[in-house]
Amino acid sequence: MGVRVQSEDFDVSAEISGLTGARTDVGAVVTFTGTVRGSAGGAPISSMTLEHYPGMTEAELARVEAEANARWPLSASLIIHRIGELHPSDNIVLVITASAHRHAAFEAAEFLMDYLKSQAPFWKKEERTDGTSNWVDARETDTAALQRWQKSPTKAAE
Amino acid sequence: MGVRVQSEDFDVSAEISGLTGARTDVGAVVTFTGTVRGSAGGAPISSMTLEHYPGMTEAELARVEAEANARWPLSASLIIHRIGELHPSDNIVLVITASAHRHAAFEAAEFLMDYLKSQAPFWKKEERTDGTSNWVDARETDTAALQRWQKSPTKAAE
Amino acid sequence: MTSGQNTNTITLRYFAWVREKVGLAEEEVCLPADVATVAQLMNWLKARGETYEAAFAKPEIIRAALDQTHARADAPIGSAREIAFFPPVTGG
Amino acid sequence: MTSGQNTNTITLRYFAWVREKVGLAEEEVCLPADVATVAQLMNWLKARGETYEAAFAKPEIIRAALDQTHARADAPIGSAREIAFFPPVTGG
Repeated sequence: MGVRVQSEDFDVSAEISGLTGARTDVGAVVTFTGTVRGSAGGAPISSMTLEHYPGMTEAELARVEAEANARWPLSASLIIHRIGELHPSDNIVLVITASAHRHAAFEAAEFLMDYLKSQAPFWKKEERTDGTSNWVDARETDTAALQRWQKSPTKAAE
Repeated sequence: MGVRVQSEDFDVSAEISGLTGARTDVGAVVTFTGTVRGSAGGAPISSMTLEHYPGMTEAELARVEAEANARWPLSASLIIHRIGELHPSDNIVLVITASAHRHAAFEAAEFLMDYLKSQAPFWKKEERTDGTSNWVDARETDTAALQRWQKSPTKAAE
Repeated sequence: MTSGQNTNTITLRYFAWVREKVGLAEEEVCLPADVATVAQLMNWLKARGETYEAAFAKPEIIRAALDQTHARADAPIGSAREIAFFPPVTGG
Repeated sequence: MTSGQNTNTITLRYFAWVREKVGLAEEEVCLPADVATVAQLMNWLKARGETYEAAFAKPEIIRAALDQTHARADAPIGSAREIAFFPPVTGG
């Protein structure tokens, strides 16, 4: 289990190895990697800057990770989120979930991404190739994505 | 897109790079790695041997991959399945799906694993540390896992 | 292998414990005219000797493929050249 | 920072476009006694000058955190020492 906020890139294989090593109770490892796309709304992007709320970010990610571990029988999990200036095709976020069976690993990874997207205090600013820039609007679909996990009440803010 | 059946191990990061490279239309990459667990039914395993049906295996994997690409807007996908003698904690299978958005990537990866598990002609034999061995029984849950994808009729055998 | 046309010779392939019980991975057989479906072929094989009887004791748990495509027990063999028998798959 | 007890001095933090519009990342303010909820605090801030008015023009789209925990607009400030305002989050 772990949470990291960093400007450096990450390596998926190295993170899997670090997490599961030679453990023999793990049968399934799911990773999600989010990357910077080259355009937004049809306009080419030159860079993307990720701002966050130091302290609260780590606390929210740890809370979300603990919630996933309470809901699914995970052997291990990891969340890495990058901050600072990124460029198209750069990695933004990595989520890894490991479990004895695949459905738990898949569901927990999706849950972590859905919660992270709507709860973790990160903000993206897109810089376009024409020199303009704007803060990315939150997507309604990300809030909607949360609702399918609301079988049991959570403390999440609306 | 691609399908590989091989005895060699694979590296998740290298396969992601090979698949998505510096592409800027990809926003989400999901990987699933299946690994050999150290015990089965409480008995420790010394090795696992994977037999397959050359020719049919590749054809089935390609068919399943094409089906996933028809159902979801994937930028790229890859299936690698190992054969031969493997040991606890070794990798068995890798599925990678890349898409502009995360839900397509997650769903397609789960679909590929569910179909692969019940359609691709691989058979596992477990060798226990006490010298006995047995062919792994197919799990009912794997067949059940398929049914949620059966919104549209498929040609899959029962 | 043979250049003859309209021959009833087909290739049978066995995998996993079906292969182990039959004691062969592959063989060529000449198909009798009255064997038209996968199920009939399993019944015919079952009568070929002890190893076959052991392998096909419970035909309902054996899966088949016609020319490398999954086929049900009631599927007609038709013009298939290669028929495979195996347990339910356990990959992934 | 201060060793006084029962002080109404709290730290305000602003992020993303809220920070840009206010023109500050962080400040200490002395909270009036009649400001009891997050919504009341936003209203009070809005009246502090042009930059605040621009930042809090639409308080309903601004999110808040009390001591680094998400809080609704009607949440009481209580004994929170750090209150943050920011747009809906867009990480991941």
